[in-house]
Formats: sequence, C-alpha cells, structure tokens
Amino acid sequence: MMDHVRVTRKVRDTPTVFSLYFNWNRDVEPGQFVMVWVPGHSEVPMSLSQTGKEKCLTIKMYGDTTKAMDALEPGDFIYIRGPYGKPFSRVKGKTLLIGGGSGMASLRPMINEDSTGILAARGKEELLFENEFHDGKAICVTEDGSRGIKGIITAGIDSVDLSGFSMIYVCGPERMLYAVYKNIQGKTENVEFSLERSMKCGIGLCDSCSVDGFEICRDGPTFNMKQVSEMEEFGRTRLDRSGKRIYF
Amino acid sequence: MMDHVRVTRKVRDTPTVFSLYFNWNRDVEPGQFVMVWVPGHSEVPMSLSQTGKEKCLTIKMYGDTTKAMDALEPGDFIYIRGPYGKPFSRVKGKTLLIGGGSGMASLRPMINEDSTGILAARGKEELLFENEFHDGKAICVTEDGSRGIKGIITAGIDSVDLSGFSMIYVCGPERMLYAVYKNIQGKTENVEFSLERSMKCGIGLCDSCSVDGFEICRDGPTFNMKQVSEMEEFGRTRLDRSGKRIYF
Amino acid sequence: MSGISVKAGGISLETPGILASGILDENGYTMKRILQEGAGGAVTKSIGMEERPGYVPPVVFEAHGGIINAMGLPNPGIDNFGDEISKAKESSKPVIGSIFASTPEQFMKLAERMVDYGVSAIELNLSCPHVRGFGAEVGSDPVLVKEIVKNLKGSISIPIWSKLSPNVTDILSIASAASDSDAIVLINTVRAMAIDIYARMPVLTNTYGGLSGRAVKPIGLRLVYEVKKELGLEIIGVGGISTWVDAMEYVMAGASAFQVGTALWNHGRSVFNEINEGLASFMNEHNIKSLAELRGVAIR
Amino acid sequence: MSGISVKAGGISLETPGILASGILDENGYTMKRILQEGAGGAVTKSIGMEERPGYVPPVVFEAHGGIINAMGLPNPGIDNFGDEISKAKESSKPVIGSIFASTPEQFMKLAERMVDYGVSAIELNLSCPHVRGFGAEVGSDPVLVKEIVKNLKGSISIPIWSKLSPNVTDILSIASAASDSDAIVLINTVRAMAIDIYARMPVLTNTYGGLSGRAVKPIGLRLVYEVKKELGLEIIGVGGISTWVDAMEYVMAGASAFQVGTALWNHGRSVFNEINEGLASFMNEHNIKSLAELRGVAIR
Ligand SMILES: Cc1cc2nc3c(=O)[nH]c(=O)nc-3n(C[C@H](O)[C@H](O)[C@H](O)COP(=O)(O)OP(=O)(O)OC[C@H]3O[C@@H](n4cnc5c(N)ncnc54)[C@H](O)[C@@H]3O)c2cc1C
Ligand SMILES: Cc1cc2nc3c(=O)[nH]c(=O)nc-3n(C[C@H](O)[C@H](O)[C@H](O)COP(=O)(O)OP(=O)(O)OC[C@H]3O[C@@H](n4cnc5c(N)ncnc54)[C@H](O)[C@@H]3O)c2cc1C
Ligand SMILES: Cc1cc2nc3c(=O)[nH]c(=O)nc-3n(C[C@H](O)[C@H](O)[C@H](O)COP(=O)(O)O)c2cc1C
Ligand SMILES: Cc1cc2nc3c(=O)[nH]c(=O)nc-3n(C[C@H](O)[C@H](O)[C@H](O)COP(=O)(O)O)c2cc1C
Ligand code: FES
Ligand code: FES
Repeated sequence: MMDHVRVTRKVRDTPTVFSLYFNWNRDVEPGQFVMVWVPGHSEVPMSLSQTGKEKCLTIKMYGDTTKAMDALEPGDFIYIRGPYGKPFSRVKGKTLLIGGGSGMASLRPMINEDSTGILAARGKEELLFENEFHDGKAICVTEDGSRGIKGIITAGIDSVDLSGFSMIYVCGPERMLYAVYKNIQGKTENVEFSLERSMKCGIGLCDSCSVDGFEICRDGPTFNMKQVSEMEEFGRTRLDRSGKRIYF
Repeated sequence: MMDHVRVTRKVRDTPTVFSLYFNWNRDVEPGQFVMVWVPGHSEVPMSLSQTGKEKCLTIKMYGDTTKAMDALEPGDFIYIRGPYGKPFSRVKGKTLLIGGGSGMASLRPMINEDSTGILAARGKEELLFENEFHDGKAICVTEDGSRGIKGIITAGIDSVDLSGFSMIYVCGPERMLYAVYKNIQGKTENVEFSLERSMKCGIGLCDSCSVDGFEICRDGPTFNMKQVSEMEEFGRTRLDRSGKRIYF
Repeated sequence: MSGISVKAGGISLETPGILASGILDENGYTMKRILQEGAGGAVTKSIGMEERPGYVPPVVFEAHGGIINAMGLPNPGIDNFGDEISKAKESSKPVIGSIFASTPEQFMKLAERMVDYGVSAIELNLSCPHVRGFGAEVGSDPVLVKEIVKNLKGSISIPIWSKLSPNVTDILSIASAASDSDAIVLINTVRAMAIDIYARMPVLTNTYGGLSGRAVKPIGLRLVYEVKKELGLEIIGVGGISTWVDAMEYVMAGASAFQVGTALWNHGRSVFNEINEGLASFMNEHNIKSLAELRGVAIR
Repeated sequence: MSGISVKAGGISLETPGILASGILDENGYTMKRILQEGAGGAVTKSIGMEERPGYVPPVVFEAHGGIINAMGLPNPGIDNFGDEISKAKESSKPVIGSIFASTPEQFMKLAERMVDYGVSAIELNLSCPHVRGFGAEVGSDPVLVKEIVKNLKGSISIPIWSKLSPNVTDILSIASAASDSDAIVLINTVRAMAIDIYARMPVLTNTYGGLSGRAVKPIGLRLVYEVKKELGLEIIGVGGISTWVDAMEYVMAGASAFQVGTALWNHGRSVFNEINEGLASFMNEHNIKSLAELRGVAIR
C-alpha cells in the first residue's frame, strides 16, 4: 500500500539540503522512516524530520534520486509507504542530540527546551537546524572552523559533560556513528544510534540493510549502546547493493 | 475458515429428530444458520436450536447426510462454518412461534415466558419441543389427531387471536410457509418467515438459494411479511440443484 | 454518470462493471436484481449441453483474501435456460451468455441457442477439461482455441468473448489464438485447494478448486497488462475487483470494462454502485471525460 | 521437540521449517541468527555466475495478503559468497545453496563451488529466464530441466533439490523431468504485478513481479498435493506458510519439510519457533510421534 501525498511547501535549509512538507494521515514517531518514491526514480528510505499532522522530509542532495526530489515543487506528488522501524525511546530530562550531515533530520522532531544539539558539518553553510534549538543550545562543529568548534564531531562531544543527559541520540553516516560510539564507549550507556544502510524493501525481507543479523528497517533503525557494542559488522563491514561484502 | 467442534451430548427428540450439542465460541443470534460438514458427506445448512455458549443442532433425518449425522456420537467431531444470515428481529411483548416439521428448531432459541407456540406434525410423536414452552403455551396440531387440534398448521393459527402478538415467527418447509402466509395475509404485518432452499455455498455466491433475487443465505433466511408478499417465486417456483426451474 | 459508460467487446454498457460468470447468475430473478442495482451487464453461469447437478458440497472454502470454489459447472442445460435469460433481460441491460463445451461443434450449438434467447454477446468459458489433450483444459490448447473462435466468428452475428485461464505457461500464445474474439476476458480462477488438518482431508468434495477474490488481483492485473501490451487486444478484466481502485487498476492496465464476482460475497450487491460512484468521482476530480481515456495508460 | 525433526531431501533437520531462498539470506550474519532462532535450515539467496545489483527500487509491493517482489536476483556472484556461507554455518545447522543459471554447464560450475563452500544441499532455482526458449523460464522446459538435473546428479555428491515455478500449464511434466532430484521444492512466486492509479504506472521498476505470502497458500498447497499424489516424489513445500496450521496443511498434502519466506515480514524471526511449538503441541495432543506419520495423509 502506497500513499500519494502532495508537497505543500519546500524550504532550502542549506545549499545541499532541502525540506519537503506535506500532510499525511498516519501516526509517526520520531526515529521512524518511510520509503519515498518519485515515479521514474529509485524508491529510497527517508526519516521524517517532522512528525505532527504536517510531516516533513529533509533531504540531502546526493545522487540521482535526491536530485529528482529537488526538482519537486509545491503541488507535486510524492509516493510514500510506512512508517517503518522502531522509534527512538522517549525519556524525561535533558537530552543530547548528535547529528552529522543530514543526520539531524531524524533528530529534529525531538528538539525541545530540554535538548542540546551537537551539529557537525564541513562548513557553516551546511549546519542543519541550528536555529531550531532553544536558547542557543546548539553546539556547532565545523571542519573548516567557519563556525563553533573546529574539528570533527567528537570534538563537540568532548566539550560537554555527558553525565548530565538522560539520553543521547546519535544520527549520521555509519563511519561517524562509529567514531561517536568509540568516543562515548565507557562514559555512559544511555545512548541510541540511528543506523543507515542501503535499503531496498524497507520491510524486513531483502536483507540489504542488515547488521549482525538485525534488519535496520525492522529491528532498527534505532539501536542502543548495548546492542551496538555487540555488533561485529557495525562500523566495519556491510554488503553492497549486490550482496558483496565490503569493508569500511 | 471451518471450525471443528466436538459433540458433547446427543438427544433423541422424536423418532426422526435428534439434537447434537457442542460448545462453539462464536456469537450466534436466533434465526442464523451454519453450514455443517461431516467429512465424506455433503455439507448442509442447519439452524442453531440453541445459541448460548452451548450450541445445538436439531436435525430431522431425511437423506444420506442427515443419516450420517445420526451416526455421530458424543466425542465425534463436526465441522461448521458461520454463523450466516440475518437473524430474527427481537421484539418486546408476546410472540407467536409457528413451526412445522423441524422448523421449530430455529425458533427454539426464542422460546420464553412471553411466547406461544403452534407446533404441527403428522402425529404426536413428531411434535418438537412442546415441553419447552412455558405453562402449556404450546398449541399442538396433528394430521392424525393424536394430539391437540386435528388438521394442518393453519387450523392452529385459526385457533388464536393474532392481534395479541407483537411478532409472529414462522419456520418450516416452503409449502407450509406459503400456506401460513396466505392464512395470515391481511390480518397482521408483524410476521417474519424463515425460508429454506437448497444451499451450496451459504455465503451469497452460488445463487442456488435465491428467491426473487434475494439470497436466502445472505439477505435471509428471515424475511418479513412485506418482503415475502412482493416475491413472485415464493411458494411457486424455485431452481433445483442443477439450476433447472421447477414449480411447487 | 455518463462518463463511466463504455463500449467494450462489441457492446455498450451504461456502467463498466459486469457481473462475472458463475456468481449469482443461475436464476434470472437474481441477475435482474443485480442489473437493476448497478451492474452494467451480467454474464450468465456457464451453460453446457446437458443438465449437470454439479459437485456435492463442500463446494466453496473461505481462504485468506478469497474463495476457493469447485462448483462443478452445475447448470440446467442449454434447453432449460431460456426463461432465466428472459427474466434477466427485463432489466433492459445486456446479458452475456457464458457457454462451456469440449468441441467446436458443441460450442456452436450452444452459441446458436444463446442467440435465440436474445443475449447481447457470448462468453466462451475456455477453462474446462477436454478430451484431445490429457487432463488439460480446452483453453490451454491454442490450436483448439483458434478453431473454436474462428468457427463461431464465421457464423454467429453477435460479439464473441473468450474467457481465458490464468493456469498456463504462456498466455500470449493462447490469447493470440483467440485474437479473432471481440474481447479477451481475463482471468478465470487460479487452481488451488484447501485442506482441513483436523479432518485430514481436502475440504472440497472435488479436492481441487479455483481461487478467486482479492488474493488473485495481482495475478489478473498482470495477465491483462501483458496481453494488452504485447498484443493490443480488447480486454475485459476480472479477478479480485472489489473497489473502484481495483477496477481503475484494471482499466489502466488495459481493460475496456471489468467483471466482478467474488466481491459480491463480502460487499453484497451494492459493490457495483460503490465502484461506479468511486470511478465517477475520481474521473471528475481528474477532469477525465470518458473511462476510455484511461485505458492502458499504465502500460510502459 | 524431537518429534518434529525430519529427514527431507536427503538431509536431517532438527526442526522442519527452512528459511526460503531470497528472504533474509544474503548476509551470513542474518542466516546465522535466523538458524539460531528456530529455523531448521536456511536456503541462501539464489547465486549466479556474476555479480548483479538487482533492479532499482521499488522492488517490493505490499498487496492484499502478500508481497509482490521483483528484486532482480541481486547477488554478489558465486566467487564472493563463500564467507556468508561460513558465517551461517557457525549455527551448526544445514545451509542449502540456491543457484540460478541458464545452462546445464553453469549450473554445474555453481554447484561445484557451493560444495566447496560446504553447503548441505543444492537448490536449483529453475524459475529464471533462459535463452533457448523465448521469454520462458528454464523451469518451464522439461527437456532442459531433465538435462540440468541429470547432469548434476551424475557428479555432485550432496543432495540436489529442484525448485519449480507455479506458472506452468502442466506441473506434472516438469516435476517428472526433475524426478531424479532428492526433493522437489514447490512453489516459487506466482507472476503478478501492481499498478498505482495516481502515478498511472506499474509500481515495480521491473513492471512484473512475483506474488508470495498468504495469498498463494492455496496455490502452493495444490501443486504439492498434485505432485505428491500423482508422482509420489519427495517434496518440500513453500508458499504462504505463516502459522503451524499452514505448515501442517503442507505436510498433510505430502511435504516432508517446508520453507517460510514472506511470513518473516509480518511475523518476524519468531515465526519459526511459533510454528515449531504449534506443530509439537498438535502432535502431542493427537499422540503423533513423528511428523513423517502425517506426511500426505490428506491425499485421497
Ligand atoms: C533509515 C534511513 C533514513 C534515512 N533518512 C534520510 C533523511 O532523512 N534524509 C536524507 O537525505 N537521507 C536519508 N537517508 C539516506 C538516503 O536514503 C540516501 O541518501 C538516498 O538513498 C540517496 O539516494 P540518491 O539516489 O540521491 O544517491 P545515489 O548515490 O544515486 O544512491 C544510489 C541510488 O541507487 C538506488 N539503487 C538501489 N539499488 C539499485 C540498483 N540495483 N541499481 C541501481 N540503483 C539502485 C538507491 O536506492 C539509491 O537511490 C536515510 C537512509 C536510511 C537507511
Ligand atoms: C437455512 C436453513 C436452515 C435449516 N435448518 C435445518 C435444521 O435446523 N434442521 C434440519 O433438520 N434441517 C434444516 N434444514 C434443512 C437441511 O439442510 C436439509 O434437511 C438437509 O440438507 C437434508 O440433507 P439430506 O442429505 O439428509 O437429504 P437428501 O435428500 O439426501 O438431500 C440432498 C443432499 O444432497 C446434497 N447435494 C447438494 N448438491 C448436490 C449434488 N450436486 N449432488 C449430490 N448431492 C448434492 C444436499 O446438500 C443434501 O445433503 C435447513 C435448511 C436451510 C436452508
Ligand atoms: C463460485 C464461483 C463460480 C464460478 N463459476 C464460473 C463459471 O461457471 N464460468 C466461468 O467462466 N467462471 C466462473 N467463475 C470465475 C469467475 O467468473 C471469475 O472469473 C473469477 O472468480 C475471478 O473473479 P473474482 O475474483 O471477481 O471472483 C466462478 C467463480 C466463483 C467464485
Ligand atoms: C523478496 C523475495 C525474494 C525472493 N528471492 C528468491 C530467490 O532469489 N530464489 C528463489 O528460488 N526464490 C525466491 N523467492 C521465492 C521464495 O523463496 C518463495 O518460494 C516464495 O516467496 C513463496 O513462499 P512464501 O510465501 O513463504 O514467501 C523470493 C521471494 C521473495 C518474497
Ligand atoms: S531493507 Fe530489506 S530487509 Fe531491510
Ligand atoms: S447458498 Fe449459495 S448463494 Fe446462497
């Protein structure tokens, strides 16, 4: 079952990231994702960066498919199915949201007065959703030093006291997740990672998204510190689109 | 979907009628029927003569299939699907239950302190459920005069004041129903008939049970006075098992 | 709802949904009622040369998403069927006579009688066992299909529809063989069966039956699409249609009209009007004047 | 649950439910986990000579009661698959290597490599397009099937299973052709498709796909029953099994063991243990010592 929804607004968030807004009558929890189809192009997994009645996809232009999405305008239709996957767990108290690249998209619905963000990007133009954090509670990390801390994301983590947070949520490319995992390991157990791998079916059949026998589309995409620490494949190896094993 | 249920009790009601009791976890309303299968024999429609947690089939031995049912003993299994069909409507006030032959089977769940019965049979041994009526409120009619009024069922009807009943329910072979219909016509509109025709599917697909474009298995088996009076086929013509039109 | 009227298989239909053969079409009164309540036409039960009682029940089984049936082609024989057609025709809507036989000669006799009875078209049920092959169906033998259709087209004046079985390796060779027909009707039921594990036996008296209903829609859709795309023939789609969306899928796959059978079971007679209204409002919303505009638009 | 252990297709299975080819069996870690969580064996994704990325998504569609898929046989090529099998074998349960090819020679090469990798049996996926015929599948050509199977049985020491397509007119001729196999595996997916009426096009990038899941159970059951009854061959049943009742139906229809695929989608990995427990308690209740006692009991 696929739903067709009309794009109502389009916002350019950074030079390479844009958001498509639409109304969709399904309940979605932060951390879940949908499979998005623009007819004529590949169907791809995308998190929802807004989960109320108005939904939002925040998309980083990458290859052909995301470029095709960038050609969409308000009034155009997209085709989605879902939501799929296990949401982030919700906790009381202060939270830390760590997002690299477009990773902040899936964390965005969790931004509130109790949350602090660590945003990492190459340069300041690429920082995503900095202004959505309350009272400047966004710690920026740029590789070129154009804003905030100069360095990679772990430099941002080193700048905060992790023990003050009930939960830490991390989203981004697997290599970044692995770096964050290594950095946080031993400091706290209250961490959830949102993993990303290439997905074909989105519903736990094709095995293209698996890590250590867990399907990210079904058992994930969110996994906690303990689960991640027991994984042999995480951060080290995965299968490519044909099923060939490659190493990070 | 077929359920298998174990016969718990067997009661011989008359020389040619017996009842099989069993437990079946489905909600049934008086007037509805089930399709009953004894493997190796034909599947046939049967009303439920008891509709609480313990259910009952009251069966008149007729041909091969009903004889096979008579060979069943407590502990044996029968296979049933349903319940199907539109139940009798329930009313407040006094009711009259008119049953010919095994017709009283489907009326039995409606017997209570407010109901009067008219039971018709060839002779007194064949009268069904006379004792289930309260305070002798069962009017018996026998063709041989061995009990109650001598004559056919309409003689029983003529003996009561129909205007005293909120609803009259009639069940039996179509020829009897037609005679009752003719008798009651013009006297009261508050009548419901339970029609019987040969049934193959029981679920509104095969057309073997239809009367005037209504499927008895789905639109019936209960029809009210007004519906019956508009039928051209009722009491006059039906299709046989092959679909050949025959006339009563 | 003039937008949804169609011409299909050589006849005109006020509404595009036709009652499928074998479902609620044994009794003329039933066909009449269904035609009056929204069906655009009705195909009769398949009628043969001789009276047949059909199989002893159980003849149907409720499977997940569909029905498995083995009625056994009960029918009163062609000589006894005229009155039912007359009754159905009181609706003033087209009645299509379905016939089954094993030889071209029998098909011819049956078709001629159907013409006498005043049907608007003939539907050939090409899914019954025949004798030439061994255990196979008439409709899986392209040579026989060609002969039957050619024979009829040569002498019957009303449109001939060929209803094909999905139980074949190569539908295109069969559909090609039937290409002289005014329409190809796809699909008949898919071979199937049911077993009861407590009874430890097949449920249907005939053991084998045919699956229909929602479960088979993706199968029917594919056959309609493939035959339309590859051969361009006029098609009437059937198989698992229970909503207007299903019907629209068949139209976009290439069907000129469609039939509804098993959905009568879970939706009742109102299924036809529900579909009609759904189609009309979709067309309205998308500013489409005639259903024919959408025919085959999904074909790539 | 010793009562539910079976010997099937020349191998021993602690539990009778096998992971079907193409579902969660591309990555060795996944197969290992599923085997540890109740599957009695796992058939790998079908592996061919060359690396193939498969089709661009959409490659699956959720239909009523099932899934339509057109993955396009993605696979890393036989040379790259050894590590996945080693990983899966850490479960100490049998791994069956599924292979696909167009010619007997390729099947032979693939099978030899699978033997090197240490699989317990080979499953031939006989449902891919081949070149000799036009547009048909390897598995719809009895001559080719016979040649492939004979060839392999002559030189491969481990059991050979032949997985057949349901999309054929006459399953008996194909199954006969494959009768030298240690088991016939029935069924692969049923040809089908999905259309989106708003997009006005087929949903799957490949247009055509295969239907699996609950919707096809009555179809698979019938093919298993028919082949067992008519030919008496050893059979492994697959198609729409999601509960122990479904599995038991296949056993009573004649299957020695069974495979589960699409049910992983709506039931998750726990489906295997749920089935195992259901079978064991049914057998217990009916005082049945071994699943083999029930094999084919429904056949009339
Ligand atoms: C759970 C999850 C959530 C995500 N959320 C977001 C998000 O919120 N925002 C975001 O920007 N990104 C997100 N992503 C990543 C996003 O899915 C990718 O960025 C996107 O698929 C890239 O597509 P592309 O075509 O632009 O890039 P390309 O490099 O062109 O990607 C390759 C394309 O090829 C397709 N393909 C797959 N199989 C084949 C094949 N056999 N042959 C050819 N092509 C094939 C792929 O689907 C993909 O579209 C998420 C990923 C996951 C797993
Ligand atoms: C709604 C409804 C409720 C009913 N309730 C009751 C009830 O509560 N009690 C009761 O006693 N009776 C009831 N009946 C009647 C009951 O169904 C019949 O009495 C019963 O079917 C007779 O079966 P028999 O085999 O004993 O008789 P037979 O005369 O042998 O009946 C003919 C048998 O042949 C079967 N048959 C059908 N098609 C074929 C075929 N093609 N070839 C061969 N055989 C075929 C029939 O199903 C039937 O079993 C009810 C009927 C209906 C419609
Ligand atoms: C109970 C039943 C009886 C049928 N009888 C016939 C028949 O006599 N002739 C025929 O051509 N098709 C027959 N069919 C097949 C239907 O006409 C139709 O092709 C099939 O059921 C698929 O459509 P559906 O899913 O809408 O039912 C029968 C189907 C059912 C369910
Ligand atoms: C996503 C998917 C991929 C499949 N890939 C293969 C395959 O590579 N080789 C094969 O022989 N069968 C393949 N199949 C068919 C299954 O193994 C199985 O025969 C079919 O799905 C019916 O079983 P099920 O209803 O339990 O899924 C695939 C099925 C699905 C759903
Ligand atoms: S994307 Fe197919 S299993 Fe996760
Ligand atoms: S018994 Fe088949 S329609 Fe009523």
